[in-house]
Parts: sequence; structure tokens; C-alpha cells
Amino acid sequence: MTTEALALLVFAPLVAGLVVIAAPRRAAAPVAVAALLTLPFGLWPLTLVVWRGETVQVALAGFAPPLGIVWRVDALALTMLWLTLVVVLVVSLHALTSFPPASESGQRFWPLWLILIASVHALFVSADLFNLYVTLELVTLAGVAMIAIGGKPAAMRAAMRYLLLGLMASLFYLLATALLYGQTGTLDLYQVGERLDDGALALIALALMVTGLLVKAAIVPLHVWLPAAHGKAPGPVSAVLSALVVKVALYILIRLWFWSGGAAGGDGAALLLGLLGALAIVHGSLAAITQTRLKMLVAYSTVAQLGYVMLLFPLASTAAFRAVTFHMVAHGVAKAAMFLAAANLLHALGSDRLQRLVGADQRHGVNVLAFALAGVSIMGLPPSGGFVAKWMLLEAAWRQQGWGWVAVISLGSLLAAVYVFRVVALAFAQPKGGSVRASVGARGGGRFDTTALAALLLAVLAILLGFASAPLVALIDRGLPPGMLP
Amino acid sequence: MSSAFVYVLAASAVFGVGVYGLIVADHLMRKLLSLNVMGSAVFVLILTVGGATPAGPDPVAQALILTGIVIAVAATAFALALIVRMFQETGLTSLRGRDDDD
Amino acid sequence: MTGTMTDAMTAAAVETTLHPLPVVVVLVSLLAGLAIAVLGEQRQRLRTVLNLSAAVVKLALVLWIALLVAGGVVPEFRFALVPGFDLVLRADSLSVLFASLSAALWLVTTVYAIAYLQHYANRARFFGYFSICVTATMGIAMAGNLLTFFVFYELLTLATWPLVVHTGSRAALRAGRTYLQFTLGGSALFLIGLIWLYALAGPQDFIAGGSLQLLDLEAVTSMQAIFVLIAIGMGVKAALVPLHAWLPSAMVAPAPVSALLHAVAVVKAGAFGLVRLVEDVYGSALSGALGLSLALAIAASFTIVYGSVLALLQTDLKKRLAYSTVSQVSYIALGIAIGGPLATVGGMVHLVHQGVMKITMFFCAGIFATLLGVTRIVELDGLARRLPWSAAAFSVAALGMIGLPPMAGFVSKWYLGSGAVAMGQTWVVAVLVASTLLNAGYFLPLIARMWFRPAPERWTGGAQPSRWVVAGLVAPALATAGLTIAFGVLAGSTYSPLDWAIAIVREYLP
Amino acid sequence: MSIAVALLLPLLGALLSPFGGRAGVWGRRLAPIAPLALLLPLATGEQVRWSWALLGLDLGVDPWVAPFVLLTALAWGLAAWFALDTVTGDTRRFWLGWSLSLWGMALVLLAQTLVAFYLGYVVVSLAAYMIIIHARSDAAWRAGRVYLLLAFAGEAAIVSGVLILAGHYGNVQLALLATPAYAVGLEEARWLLIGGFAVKLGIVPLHVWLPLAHPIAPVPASAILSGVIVKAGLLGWLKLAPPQSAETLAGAPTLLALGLLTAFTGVLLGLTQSKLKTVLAYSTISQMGLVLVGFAALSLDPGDDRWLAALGLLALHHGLTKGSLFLACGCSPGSSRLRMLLLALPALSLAAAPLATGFLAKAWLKRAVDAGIGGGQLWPFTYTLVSLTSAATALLMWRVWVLAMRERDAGQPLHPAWALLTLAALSVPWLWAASSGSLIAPTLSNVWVALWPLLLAVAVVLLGRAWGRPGVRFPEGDIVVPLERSAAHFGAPSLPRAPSVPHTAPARAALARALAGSLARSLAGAEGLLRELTMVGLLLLLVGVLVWLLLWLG
Repeated sequence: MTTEALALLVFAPLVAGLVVIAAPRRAAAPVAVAALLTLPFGLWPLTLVVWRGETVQVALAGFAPPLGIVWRVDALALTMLWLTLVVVLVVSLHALTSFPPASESGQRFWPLWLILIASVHALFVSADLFNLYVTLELVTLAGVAMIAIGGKPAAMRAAMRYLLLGLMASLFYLLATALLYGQTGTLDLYQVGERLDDGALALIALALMVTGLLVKAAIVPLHVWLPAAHGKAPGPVSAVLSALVVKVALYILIRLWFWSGGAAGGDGAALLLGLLGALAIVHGSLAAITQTRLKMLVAYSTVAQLGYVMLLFPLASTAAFRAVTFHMVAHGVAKAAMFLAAANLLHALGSDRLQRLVGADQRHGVNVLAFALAGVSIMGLPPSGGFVAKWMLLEAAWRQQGWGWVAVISLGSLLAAVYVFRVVALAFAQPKGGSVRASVGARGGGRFDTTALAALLLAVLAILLGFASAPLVALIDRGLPPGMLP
Repeated sequence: MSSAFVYVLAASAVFGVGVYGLIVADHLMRKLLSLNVMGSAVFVLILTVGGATPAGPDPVAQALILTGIVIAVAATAFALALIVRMFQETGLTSLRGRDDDD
Repeated sequence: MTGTMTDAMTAAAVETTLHPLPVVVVLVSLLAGLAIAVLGEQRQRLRTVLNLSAAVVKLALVLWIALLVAGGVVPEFRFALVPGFDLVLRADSLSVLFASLSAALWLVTTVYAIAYLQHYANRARFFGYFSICVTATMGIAMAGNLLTFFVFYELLTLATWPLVVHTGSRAALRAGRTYLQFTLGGSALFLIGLIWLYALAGPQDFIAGGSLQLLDLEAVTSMQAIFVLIAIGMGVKAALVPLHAWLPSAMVAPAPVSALLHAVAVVKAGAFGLVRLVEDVYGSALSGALGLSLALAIAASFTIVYGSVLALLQTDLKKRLAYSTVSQVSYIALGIAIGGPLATVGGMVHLVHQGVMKITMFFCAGIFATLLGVTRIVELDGLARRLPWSAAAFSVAALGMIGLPPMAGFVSKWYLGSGAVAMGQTWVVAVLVASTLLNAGYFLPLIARMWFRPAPERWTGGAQPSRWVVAGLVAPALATAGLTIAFGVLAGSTYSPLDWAIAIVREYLP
Repeated sequence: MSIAVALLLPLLGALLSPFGGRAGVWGRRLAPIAPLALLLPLATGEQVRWSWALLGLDLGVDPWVAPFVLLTALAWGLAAWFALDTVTGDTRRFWLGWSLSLWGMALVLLAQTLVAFYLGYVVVSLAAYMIIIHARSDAAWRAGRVYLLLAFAGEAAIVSGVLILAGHYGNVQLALLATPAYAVGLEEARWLLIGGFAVKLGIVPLHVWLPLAHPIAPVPASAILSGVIVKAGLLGWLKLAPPQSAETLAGAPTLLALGLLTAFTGVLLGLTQSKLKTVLAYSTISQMGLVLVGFAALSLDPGDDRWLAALGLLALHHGLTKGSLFLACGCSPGSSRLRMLLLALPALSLAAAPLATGFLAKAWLKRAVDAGIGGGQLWPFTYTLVSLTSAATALLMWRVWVLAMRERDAGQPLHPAWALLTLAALSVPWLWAASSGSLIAPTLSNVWVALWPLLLAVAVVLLGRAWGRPGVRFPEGDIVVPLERSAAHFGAPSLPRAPSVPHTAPARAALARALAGSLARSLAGAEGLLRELTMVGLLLLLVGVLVWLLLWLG
């Protein structure tokens, strides 16, 4: 049952993506929707197993590792899969309108979209270093292609930069994989950790791998590719890139560090990673504050928010792990909502220059509301998922007397408030020549279609996460890293 | 000095050249080629570390390299397509300059 | 973290019962707010009906809760918000005091706002956030621990901001920015204090007399620091000097918002939080022993005098009222800080009294501005000839603010002053007297102008709204002015705010 | 029931008066009746305890308060009748203030708990403002302004004292305050209260509002202001700072000296005045000096109830007499012989001429002082000084007479209320003394004691005729004028000013504005600074660093 479920998760979107390329245009929508709707059925049986505290493990075609490929789903992977499912389904709702499958643009979008989903799924279920490399590469290539899909010069350049840096980072990773394999004779995530010594070679491999992943995860100062790539991509693509694709690299990094013995790199390295995270929080937030374009602002916000994840490395406690994992989920949902709302505003206003937002609330109230609600979570204000994450992270930092981390986390929320409210304030502002009093026939609220609905859905979800954190935390607790301090 | 060490040294050198080229080169084609050079270095390394086991050549290493080459080819093809497309759209073959537009 | 404090979870004297009411009462206005926002701008009649019925239902629910509480039952609802930390909604008698104030004033403010905003844009948005604002206030009232309090406290910050910037003018946006700078900055410190507290002592529910105990001298500085952090978080909203500067600039908001901000929601939430912090977390005994009460009393006293002096210097009516709020709200903190039964009663009862008085004044300021275009103090001359009822309501409230009998404000001042003397802190009397004089100095001239100066030939601005609109504006002001008198004159009767406050304090200081 | 009626009638009058039409007329018609309703509780002796009201109101007429009640009922009722026929202008607000003052006064009289008294006192103080500014002239605005400032200065002291009392005993039964057990540790409260109520009585140097405010009001309003409302201050002393609570009051001789100072200063300043009502106002100040002398004497011998009764008698006599004299101002007293008589008799009575009510009151006062001298607490010559006050008053009354004789407008009718009040002034104190057993039969010695100061006054008047009166002129309100000027320098609170402000030279006004402006600017600057993000950031940072330090040290 679990084997089929895993296969469904990976192959349903993959096959559907190929079918959409080959089949007539009319078939695109039904095929895509059908594939997407099967995904919950793939995820549910896995959830049942993992909820019992077990790990799903399947050797593909019966070959044992190291030659065979093993898929494994523990609680962390399952959490990320759930995040993927939710984000992907709602963003697909948006894409059904913004990229109608039967249209020219839809024909380009949907195959890539489905393949990207398949790649992400495959990545999260992979349990060996090389498989992770392959899937990571697939995710990157699909992502790059989707950024370039609109064909605008700026998007092309952003895609190009992302591609080059991404490929370089992959090669770093692959080089490290080779070194590790040479030393341990295995590629299995868990076995590598057991067999690794702390020799120079291992450390070099670790450093290479971490650096590569830092590039992919766009951690400051290696983030330069991200803002343009996320900022110039089409709305649904931005949403999924920020919500999922950058998390993928962090996911691998966390796996590597806490499951494959990366923590052997020592406290100094962990501290460095944490400091980079702190730098990301501060720099990303400040950069977001100074942006003049809405989507760039949101993209820089992602740079900042990813920094919180990095704090896990110096803190290295289960409390912090819980907090950071929760943060990845909460941020994923909220940031997807934010990007969708931003894309809708851009679509409606013709530009995402911030000055164009003046008075947007009167015509596009739903999107502004979605942006604001998502902003609440991004700022980490209660009641929202972001708050629960921030609370747990602060608590974890406090318990270890990491006053510096506490300060950075608090500062980060304050800075986030500056850029979020900057946007909302502009939307609330009175356009020049407008009047406080209602003009005849003025309508509030604005267009309410599936694109706005998708943004709002995710935003509300980001808020609700603040009230329903218990099940998610319970799930995360079923897959804590081995041997981690509480 | 074992032969393995020579290979490792060579791989590292080639990898370094690739990185240098990637960073310094302006033309996108050169950057792409640099990436390919880096990839080759990695394959050499994999061959080195997994090449010689007492039981003969390591099948895992072979598989890795094979898969790696496939991916490298696919990525190169994709990158080439993107470069061409970008040249058609913008007339540029480098990433210099600001990328801001409406 | 040596576990130097433990919670003194002694068996409560009253019976705590699992009950959905505290949640329902919070949800009523939330659902109403969402419905109003979703309905859109055009459905005016339905919106009005929704607004009013939600307000009435909420008031009824609060009264129901009050009856339960008076019968010795404490309805409670809890679930895990963050693992290990519960969201607790519980209606104890202190909750009821604040909740009934909010529910009652929400009703009158809704009536007023419907009339006031007759010609404003974006009313759906306004009333949506307005309702959410009250939701947050209700949550603050019902919060059973600091975490819950914090959650709704922040919700309040967020829901109020759109109201402050509602007109979207440059000044409004600037005011909104200032508001956020202060509140979010304060809440960051609050959160740190909260985390620290929980790290030190574990999750704590509000308990009459305080949940914390000092077992170890080592923890003294920590506990002081925690108190200061949280008190700053509360103090920003309660407009303790120097954290008050957002309040006067927030005056650009429409009058109903100012009324709500100053009387019920934001400022009062901060003051209520201080009450909870001192009485229910630290307990007045421990606060006193740690020297925190004295510090708070000094801060509050300084605020009282400083706010009044600045109020005296204002020439704009709403600004003057704003600084008056700065001064008056600190009476609450002062009462709590002095400690002892009398002063505590004074602080708590002022929570209600200041609410009804200040909301009356803001209602009237709004009426003056809307109907006559009067916003500055010099323009008030002879105003009572045109608007005698509003002027009367304003005057009653102003006299109450000065603390003259038989208005509500006198009762507060009486308990504060005599409580301070009873605790041997006679210097507080000087503060109260100074405040009385300053209040007289900035309110009496207004009254004199309105009633005794000749009216101008014609009024500068103002609309000619329908009779119903005028009634909708004036009736709420008269109602709250009536309450101002009633709460004073009938202070000694059963179920007056004073009676309720005394009952609360009996729980706290048996 | 009788108390409820006595309190509700003036309140009803106050509530109806502001309305136009029939309601307003009814409100006014209540005015002469409402004071008489005060006699009901006096007659029934009813006591009520309204614990639901405010913080608990206990009401009733204490025996010693009876003369005050009598005074209020008679003087206020007759003055109201007078006012109904004479007051014009903004009558709605006048009658509101009038009835509200009465309501407050009634509470002051009936109060038996702290809160009840304070409530009444505040109401009467504020409502009196409305009748003071009735004329709406520049002088009226100025008088109102000065009145309010001083009233609130007094209020500050009073509320401090009241709160201190409340802090110790809560909303205490006032009768208990007059028992020794309650005096412990309340010295500061006592002095605050004595000082605060002294404002109402016009004790020097807190008298400055009185010569401005009393004359500017309409005639009947002056009558109740000077005749009745000042007694609220005395009631404040006796109810809230009763001398009976201590063996003897430490500062009593000082108080007595202050009383004498007030008595003589009032006369001396009054003699320089050229307006009839102003002279009468200064006479009130002088008489209140005597009241203070009586209070001090009572403080020296608090066990003796006779001195308390003497104070009541003094108040009754002065209130009715002064009311009558003020009403005379509205009836052209110089225009007929009857009117001259109606003026002369109370004037003589005030100067304690033998057989007049003033003689009776003064005789009691002298006995009280004598008792103090006998107890060795006072210098013997104080007795002579008290006697001399009669001479001083007689001089002042001569001034009144001279000024009154200039008013010969025969067209102004002789209002019956004046005549009735004069009759009451001449008879009621005697009747009261008879009924309460405090008659003093005239004997040769006490008549002589009363007579020689009068003869002295006559001599002074004759001498003055011969040599000419010194041409000293003090402005109304004497020391308030320089005070106003200096206040202008400090940008005094902007109480409503008359449209033109004649008191200050332009340069000074500019300086004052500049000073006030710079204060406002610097505070506004501080505000702006606090609002800046950087400043907020710095503050937060500061706190953060502090916390950090604490952590590090702790």
C-alpha cells in the first residue's frame, strides 16, 4: 500500500506532465486536475503509517542499496510533503486561471509545473545523497524553466543567473558526494553519518556540500540570484519557488547536518551557519524595506525568512528543530499567499511598482487582505502560524541562553513589520484627488475570482496554523533527528 | 605518490579551472563550458574514489557517473536553449548590467 | 534557570467550569466582522442590522456571563495554542468588568459610527475591522493567561491600524506608522518578557493574588526585568509617558475610532494588562516587595501630570482630549501600583469610569466637527446655543474628568486618594490634586466657552444631515453622559461598577 | 421624605430653568419656594441614610446647624423673590446657577457624611460661577476668572484634606469627626481644610475674589453670595475640621490674630472704595474675620457648646443683615425716609449697636474671647481689639450710608422682599436666641461695652469731616491686580478672557505670549523627538541593553 502511495506521489504528476505535452490541448486541464487530485490519496496512507511512529521505506524494484534506490518517508519528509501538497493544490487553483491549460502559455506552464511537483516529491522521499542530487537538479531545471516561461528579458536573465549558480552549486554538492562515497562507501543518508570520521577529507566534503546547498537555499551572502528569480517569475511560480523550492535545499542541509553527521563539523561551523542566518534576517529585511517593487520586496522577505531556519544549526535542540520545521511550513503557506496576492495586484495594476499600489485597497480589497493576513504570519504576530514558529524558536533560543539569537529574531519581526505595513499602508492610502467620502457607485472589495480566492485561502490557512498548531507539532515530534538534545 | 592521488589532484585542478572560468568568463557560452569542465572533474573524482575495489570496478561509481553525465547533458542542452532564447529576446550573451524593466 | 519560582496554584475559591460562553462571546463579533467584510460595500441595510444585532447579542452574552460569575461560577475554555502553552479564555470577575464595559460601549459606538460614517468610503472595511477590534478587546478581557492576552493584544494592534489610517490621508498614514512603531516595538519587548517568564516559571494562569512566588533572591533581578519588559509592552498601549506619543497623532482617525481607542480598546487594553500583570501574575504583595509597584506608581504619576500639562497647551480639541487620556488612563495604573484595597478599587473602577467619560467627550468632539465644523477650542464659543444636548453631555463628562462629584470620576479619585493615604503614600494625593487642577484648567474654559460666550455669526462648516443621523450621533453621547452621572450618583448601589470592583478586590485581598 | 423634598425642589428648579417656554417658567417659580422647603427637615428632624447614592449620603439637620438652615431658607427665599422681579438678561443660565447653588447649599447644610458635604460644596462653588458672570461684562469675566482660580486653589486644599480624612476613616460620619478619637494624625488634613475653606470665607489674603465677584453679580445674587454662600466655608470648618476633636487647637491664637487682621483689613480697604456693593463686599470680608475669631475662640475651648451656638448666631445675624443691605442696593435706599430707615437699621445692627441683633452676636463673641483670655491663652488686649472691630464696622457702615444716599432714583420700586428681609434681620436672631436659650439680656455694662466703639466711630467720622478724608484709593480686589499682572508673565491658564484685555501693556503681553510659546514649543519639540523612529529605536535599544546587562550580572 505504501509503495503504491509513494509511486503515486512521484509518478502521477510526472506522467501527467508528459501526457500534457503530448495530448491534445483540450485534455490538458482534466489530466492535470486528475493528477493533482490523486495526490492526497498518495499522501494519506503514508501519513497513517508515520503517525504511528514508523518510517515508510521502499526499495525501488527490489534492489537493495547502495546500487538500488531506496525511498524513505519519515515525519520530517512527510511534513514537507504535506506542505507541498497544500501549496501546490492552492497554487494550481490560481494557475488554472492565470495559465489556462488549453492556452499557449498554459501549454508551456503545466508540463513543467507537474514535473516540478514530481521532482519535489521525489526529493523529499529520497534517502541517499546521490538521489538527492538528481532530484535537486531536476527541481532546479524545472524551476529555471518556469521562471523563463514568460519570456520577458528580465525574467530570462534572472533564470540564466539562477541556472548557472544552481548548476555550480549542484556540482559542489556532487563533488562532496563523491568524496563522501569514497570515504564511507555508501550513499545512504543514515549510514554516511555512522561511518563518517572527522578527517580533513570529510570536513572538506562537508564544507563543499554545505556551500553548495547554501547557494541553492539563497542564504546571505549567497542569495544574489534569488530576488530577481523569484521577483520576475510568474505569480504561481514565484509562490512555489519561495514556498518550496528554496526549502528543498534547506531540507537537504538539515538532513545532512543532523542525520548524516554534518554536526561533526563542530560548534564553530554551526555558529557560522547561525550567523549567516542572522545576517540573512537582517540584510534580507533591510533590503526588502528599500525595494520599490512589490514582488522584489516579497522576494527579499523570503531571503530574510530563510535566515530563521539557519538558526537551527547553532541551537541544535529538538525545541529548535520543532520551531524551524514549523517555520518552514508556516512561511511556505504565508509566502505563497503573499506572492499570489502580489501577482494578482501586479496583474490588475499593470505594474508592481509600490507607488502604483496607492488606493489599491478600494478596488482590490481581497488581494490586499490576503497580503496583509499573510503578512501577519510573516511578521510573526499572533494569531498566526508565524507566531507559533517564532514563539517556539524564541523559547528554544532562550532556553539555551542565546540572547543574541533572541535579539535577532525580535529584530527580524520588527523589520518585517516595516515592509509589510509599508505595502498595506500604500494600499490604504487615499489616491490624489480622491475623497474620503464615498464616490457614487464606488465598490469596495473588488474582483473576487479564483486567483484572489487562492491567495486568500493560503493566507487564511497561514492564520489558522496559529490555532491548529498541535497536530502539526505532533507530527514533527514523530521524526526528531537522532540523538538531539531536547 | 599513488595513482589515486594523482587523479584527485588532477580532478581538483580541473574543478578549480572550471570554477575560475565560471566566475571570470563573461560570455554565457564560456560559463556553460566551465560548468561542463567542473562536471568532468567530478566524474574523474568519482571514478578515482570508487574505481578500484578488490572485487573489481565499483558498479555504484559507474552508475553514478553514468547518471551524472546524463544529467549534465540534459542541463547543458537546457542551458544552451536558454542562452539562445535569451540572445533572441535581448541580443545579449552576458549577464552584465542591471536587470530592471517593466 | 534554576526553577527559583513555582506557581502557587492553590485551590481557587471559586469553581472553574468548562464552558463555551467565553469563546462564543469572542466569536460573535469576529463572525459579524467577517460577514460584514464579505458582504461588501453595497449591502448597507444588512450591514447595519448585523452590526447592531451582534452588539446586542454580545451585550446579552456578557450579562449572562456576569450573572454566572456573580453566582460563583467561572466559565473557562482552553486548548493548546503552542504545544505546552494553552490558550485560555476564562471569565473571572475582573474579566466581566472589562468585558461589560467593552460590550456596552461597543453598542453605543456602533450606533454612533453608523450615523457618523454615513458618507464615508469603505464602510464595509471599516465595520469589519471595527468588529475584529472588539473581538480582540473581548479576548483580552477573557484572557486567562499572559500568552492568551498577548495573542489578542497583538490582534488588537493589527485590527486597529486599518481604523487609524481609514481615511488614507497622508496624516492618517503617518499616524498609523507612528502607532505601529510604538505598539510593535512594545510587543517585541512584551514577547521577550513573556518567553523569559515562561522559561523561568513555566506556563502561568492568571490567579487572583498572583501566580508567581519568590523563592530565591537570585531571581530578583530577572523578575524585575521581566516585569519591566512586559510593563513596557502594556505601557505603550496604556500611553505611559514616554511611550505615549502615538496616541495624540492617532487623533486623525474618524471620531468613533478615537472614541473606541481611548475609551475601550487600545488604551484600556494596556491599562487592563497592567492590572493583570500586577494583580494576577506578580500579585500586589510581590510587586510591592520587588519595588515594582513604587516604580509603576511613579511612572503613572509622572504620566498623569505630564499628560495634563500637555493637554493644557493644546489648541485642537481632539488633541487636548488625547493628552487628557494619556493622563487619565494612568489613574488605573496608579491605583494598582499603590496597592491596598481602596486604591485597587479606585484603579479598577476607573477602568469603567474613564471609559464612559472619555467616550462621551469624543462622541461630542465628533458631533461638533461634523455638524458645525468645529475642531479648535477657540471655535467652541457659544456652541451650546446650537447644540445644547451635546454640549451638556460634553460638560458632564468634563466635570467627571476633573473628578467633581457627583460624576463617576469623583468616585475613582476618592478611592485612589483615600487608598493612597491608607497605604501611607500621601504624596499621591498631591498628584491627584495637581491633576484635578490641571484638568479643571483645560476643561472648564471649554465649558465656559460653550455655554457663556456669544456665538459667532455663522458656523464655518458642517453638513445638514437628516434628523435620524443627528439623533444617531447625539443619543449615544447622551447615553454615555447619563452613565457618567449614574455611575457616580448610584455608586453605592448593587451592581454599580464600584460595587463590582469592590467585589473583585475582595477576591484579591480577602 | 422632608429631606427628599428639600433636595428635589431646587434640583427640579435647576433642571427646568434652562428650558424655554412653560418648563422654564415653572423652574423659576420654584425658586422662592425651594429654599423654604429646607425648613421641613428642620421641623421634622428627619435623618436619612442613602447608602445607594454616591458613596453613601447621610442627611439630616444637626441641632447646631439649625441657624444656618434658618438663614438659608429666609435669605435665599426672599432674594429669589427679589430676583424673579429684577433679573434680566440670560435668565435661563442665571436661574440654573441659582437653583443649583441652592441645591449645593442644601447638601452642605444637611450633610452628615464626608462625601455629602463635599458634593454640596463643589456644586455650590461651581454653580456660583454662573451667577457671578451673569452680566457678561469685562468686569464680570474678570471676576469669574479670579473666582474660579481661587475656588480651585481652595478646592485643591479641600480635596487633599478630604482624601486624607477618607484615607483614614473612609466616608466618615461627620459627627464622629467632632469626637477626640478621630483627631489622631490628622493635623495636616485639618490645616488643609481650614485653609481651603478660608477661600470661601474671604480670609485675608485669600479674599481677593470676593470684592470682585460679590458686587458684579445681580443684586439678589450678591445678597446670597455674601449672606449665605460664604457660610458654606464656615460649615466646612465646623463639619470637616471641628475644633471639638482636639483638646485645644495648637494654632488657635494665630487663627484669632488672622481673624482680627481680616476684620480690620476688610474695613480699611472697604473705606477706600467708591462703589456701594464693593464696600459691602469688603464688609463681608471684615465680618468673616470675626467669624474666624469665633472659630479660634471655639478652638481654644472646644468643650463648651455655647461658643458653637454663638458662631451659629453670628452667621444667622450676618447673613440676614448683609442680605438686607445688598438688597437695599437694588432699591435706591436714598430715595425716601422709609428706605433710609430700612438701610440704617441693619447697618447699625451690623456695627453691633445695642439692642440690635449684632449686639447679641458680638456679645457672645466677646464672651468667647473673654473665656480664652481667662484661660490664659490670649493676650488681654484681644478683648479690646474685638470691641474695636465694632468701631471699624461702624465706620464702614458710615461709608455705606454716604454712598447709599447718592442713590435717589425714586422710580426704582421698594421691593417687599427687601423690607421683609430687613425685618427678619432685625428680629429672627433674637427669636432664635430666645428659643435656643442663648439670650443675653442687655445690662449697663454690656451696653457700654457695645456703645463706646460706636462713639469712637462717630468721633472719627467727625474728625474726618473736619480734616478731610485721606484720598487713598485701592482698586477693587486690591492685591489681585498686581498678581494678575505677574501671572500674565507666566502665561497663566487661558480661562475665558473678556474680548479685550486691558490689564497688560502690549509689550508685557507679548513677553507673556513668548514665554508660554517657548514652553509649548519646547514640549512640542520633545514630543516630536519621542515620535521619531530613531528615538523609539534608541529607547528600545536602551531597554534591551539594560535587560542584557541584568542577565549578565544576574
